[in-house]
Amino acid sequence: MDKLLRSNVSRLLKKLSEHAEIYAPTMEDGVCVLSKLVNNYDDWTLDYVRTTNSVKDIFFPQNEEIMRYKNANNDLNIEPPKPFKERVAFGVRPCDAAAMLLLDNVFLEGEFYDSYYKERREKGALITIACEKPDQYCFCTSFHSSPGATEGSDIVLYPADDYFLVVAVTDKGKKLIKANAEIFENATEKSGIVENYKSMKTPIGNNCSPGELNEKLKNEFDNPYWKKIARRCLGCGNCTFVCPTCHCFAVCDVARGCDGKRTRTWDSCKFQDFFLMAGDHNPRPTQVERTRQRFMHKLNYFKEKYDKYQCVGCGRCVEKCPVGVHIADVITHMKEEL
Amino acid sequence: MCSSHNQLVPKVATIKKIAEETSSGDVKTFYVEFDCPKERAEFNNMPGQCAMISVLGVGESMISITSSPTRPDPLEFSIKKMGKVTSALHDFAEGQKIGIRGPYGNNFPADEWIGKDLVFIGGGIGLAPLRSVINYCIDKKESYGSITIIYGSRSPSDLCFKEEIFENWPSVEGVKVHLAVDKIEEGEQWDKSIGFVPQYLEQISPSPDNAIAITCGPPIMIKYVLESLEKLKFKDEQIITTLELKMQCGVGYCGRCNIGDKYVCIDGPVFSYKQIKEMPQEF
Amino acid sequence: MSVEFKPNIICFACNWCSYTGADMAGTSRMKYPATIRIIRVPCSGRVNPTFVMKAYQKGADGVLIAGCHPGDCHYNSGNYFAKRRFLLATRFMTFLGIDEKRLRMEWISAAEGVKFARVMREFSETISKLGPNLRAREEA
Amino acid sequence: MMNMTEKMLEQIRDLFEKKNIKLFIGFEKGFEKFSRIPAFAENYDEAKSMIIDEFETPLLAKYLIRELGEVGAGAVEKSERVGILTRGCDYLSIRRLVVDNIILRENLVIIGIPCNGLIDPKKANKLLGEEAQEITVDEKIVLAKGEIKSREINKEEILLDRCKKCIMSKVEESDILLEENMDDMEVSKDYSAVEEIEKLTTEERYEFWRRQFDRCIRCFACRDACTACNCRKCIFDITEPEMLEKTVATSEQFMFHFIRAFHVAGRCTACGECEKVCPVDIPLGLLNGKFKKDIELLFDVDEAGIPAEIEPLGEFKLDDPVEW
Repeated sequence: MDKLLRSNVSRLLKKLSEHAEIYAPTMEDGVCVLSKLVNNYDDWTLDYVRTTNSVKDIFFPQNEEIMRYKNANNDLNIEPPKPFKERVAFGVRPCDAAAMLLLDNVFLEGEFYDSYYKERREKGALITIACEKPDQYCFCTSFHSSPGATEGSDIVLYPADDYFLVVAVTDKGKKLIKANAEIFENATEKSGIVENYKSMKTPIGNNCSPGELNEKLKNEFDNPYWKKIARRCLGCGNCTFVCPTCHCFAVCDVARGCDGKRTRTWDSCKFQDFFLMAGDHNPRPTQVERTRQRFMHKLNYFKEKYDKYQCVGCGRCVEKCPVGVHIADVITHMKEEL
Repeated sequence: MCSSHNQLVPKVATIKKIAEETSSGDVKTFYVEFDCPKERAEFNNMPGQCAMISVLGVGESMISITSSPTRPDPLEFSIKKMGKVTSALHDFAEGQKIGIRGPYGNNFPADEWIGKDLVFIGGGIGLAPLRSVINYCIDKKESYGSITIIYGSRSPSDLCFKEEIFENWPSVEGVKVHLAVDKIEEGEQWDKSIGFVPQYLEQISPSPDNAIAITCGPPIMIKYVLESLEKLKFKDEQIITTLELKMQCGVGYCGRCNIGDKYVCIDGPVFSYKQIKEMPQEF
Repeated sequence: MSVEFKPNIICFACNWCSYTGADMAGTSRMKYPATIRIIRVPCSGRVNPTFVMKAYQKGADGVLIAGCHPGDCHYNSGNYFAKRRFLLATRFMTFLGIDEKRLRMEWISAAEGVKFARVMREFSETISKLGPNLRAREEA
Repeated sequence: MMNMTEKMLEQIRDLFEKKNIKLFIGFEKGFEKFSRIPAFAENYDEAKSMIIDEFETPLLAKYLIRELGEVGAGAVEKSERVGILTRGCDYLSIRRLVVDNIILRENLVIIGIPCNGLIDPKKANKLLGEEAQEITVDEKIVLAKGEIKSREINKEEILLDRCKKCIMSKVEESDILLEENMDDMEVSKDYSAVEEIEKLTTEERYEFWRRQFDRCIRCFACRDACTACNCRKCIFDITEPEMLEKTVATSEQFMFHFIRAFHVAGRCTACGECEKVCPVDIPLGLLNGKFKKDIELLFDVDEAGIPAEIEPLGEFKLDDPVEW
């Protein structure tokens, strides 16, 4: 087992930046965001429970160019984007790393894969830091994860006194450590640190573990509860945009004379116009249908399709929701009622 | 330029011909050819499948392929002027370039219908997706029993594919075409039926024995056609229809066409009535 | 190699006074810089501050709003409303970090061809000195 | 405060029994210990879970648009009434909707409650250093108990940000007043934060806002929570003409925040809800505050946050200043 001194992290990031873009949690106007470091490798922070934006940003950015085109004199030329750079995300939380596996299901499985996402994933590494202090919004343990879980990460760092215990999870992680061996040190202590993190409980705990809820929800399409929570919902896209597992997007064309580009941008099932079709037919016209769609997709449809719930318990949506629409509340309510 | 296996990047194609289908001009058929023959070869469409058509700078739209794979070139798309993309497309002239990607979605399971009688029920522009499978079945007529086509529209001028419904199809042995319009204007020439498609269907009353009914049209028409078919004792498995939702990626991850655990763009658009009954009812 | 900077200036001119003032300047063969593109609007009150932001976004280096003199508005009071609106808008844009000199409002009547040409010259000069506006402008 | 909850429930029962109202909007406990969320009751039984206390709550006025809007379209009967629990900030928002003709005053039954500022449990947690299990409020002193520690905190310290900028602590037009105001909260006009930004150079200001706006995820929570944003069809939802593209580039972010702030200029009631709901903590209050400050300064308005029949940008004076 290796260890990494906290004082060596900046050195590691700087070294990695020779080949890759580095993303790490930084404080920006009092908000902790996962942002790209350029020459400021000391700016990373440990003072956060969860970053405002999830690691989804790095592999499936809010805004990305799908292609450019030139259409002068009716000679249409379409250019796909240039290859992406290698990237390393440092300081990801275990829940976010687990969320990447859910996005993998969506974008890499099935008949079609998403080449943008695939390329980024292949060129990306996740260095996770286990959570020392989950807060009242955390419920990863309800989704078979824990503050010390390794799923989805390449390397997991477990904070100890003035260093991190380093666990390489994947081959990619092992190679990364090997290539930067001089920065890591041998850890001789054989302590229960890792186990402690893995068995740590979050405040909400696993009371809201959905279990077989998906089976029950199949018949709950017309449950009045949806109407109840939808009445409260303001219809902003907050919850879906901060969610590390939500993957809906819109495709937009931007034309400038004969040239232009096509981009894709996150979109939210909470928005009025999300399902609106040409001819003004809207299959989900009110907030009731759209709220139901969000929860049903996470707790039923996704499970049917990929055999996993589309939630990792990171707590972002519940922390950010202005009117207290709480997925754990939905789960516990539905479990009790059914 | 033949390149890119990227699913979201369209291939360049040229509009070879544009034909007006209706006298009001809101439906046009576009005859389209890929610029690169290799891309055409890779485009293995089956009847009922769709393609994403791009008007660069405006957007993309999922459009059903109207031509049958038994008559491969050129590809045909019959498009009604509805939203942003289709309106832009209607302004296009012959020779202009568009982007195409696909084919997407499932197809009409025509090979499972071998030996059966087929009843096609279409309304308005809903005949467009049916046309591919009708031509497919007509071209392989020896494999199928009788073919009944029931087609209606608002007025005689709104009928699409006039050459086929009046001449080509009725002239094939074993194919019957029944036409109806909702109403006619004074002075208009019309010697076929007047009335709505569902009632007309009940009037014709095709037998459900060893038959398959395939329907496509405006949602409200589909709803009543399904009721009529049930009255005629068609079983749920015998009824095939299509669903339509807003789509942006066509490959199953933009999340718009999600109904239950299905995505219309990859699991649809063709569903049996049995499948539809099992889905959450929001479309 | 330094290329001389030629600014893009958008002028929203009111149909009744300032646009006619521009005509006047034209028919009197007065010269003013070709860097200015005039957009005719029914009244200076028609100009939504969003138009100004949009202009900046699409590549304008300066925006000029020209309307009738106070009291002369064809619709009685459109220019008074415009004045209030742009008092706030200018201060607000400055607050966001866009140089206040890039937005200007002028009263030019139909007879003031000379003034029109002069204002255009002055404004074009100011903007030329300020250089291109890269703030709130969209990337290529 | 328990007392107040009981008083409220009594009033609600009264309102339902006299069949005056079809709906009552108040607050109930949320999933987390100290979260207070909007609650909707269509009869007295449903209202029993409602409470009044001093923890942070969202504004309720916005829901009136959904429940009572479309008056003009005839969707709501004139006799239909909705009861709503109202603090000063909510009252201004309600007045905003009434002045804008979105709802009619006669459709409302306002239960007014006095307010001395709400407390933000997150701040209490931070000061305590752990998650508080119990928070008791006694006038100006708050006692927060965690599992390990407990601490007395001055209420001022953990006051909700928006309450510090409160411009209206009373409910002037209430139908039922649960309690006379204890003591009037000091209403101070504090534009120091706005002035801080004004002092910067243009360059610095642009950098500041670019950094803030680039964080924006365009969730539209600021619009959706705002009562001044009450257009039937929001310009951001209109695709033709598309004033705002979906693309999230810096220039689009400037467009978005410019349009949002300008559309509420002179109509903003300074409730601070937009800032509070922002998931990425963009100081939207500064933008609204700048307009408020300028309006008061330039157009000689006493308090721009209080909705007037004619709003500052809907009128003019012949002697408005000239700055060009």
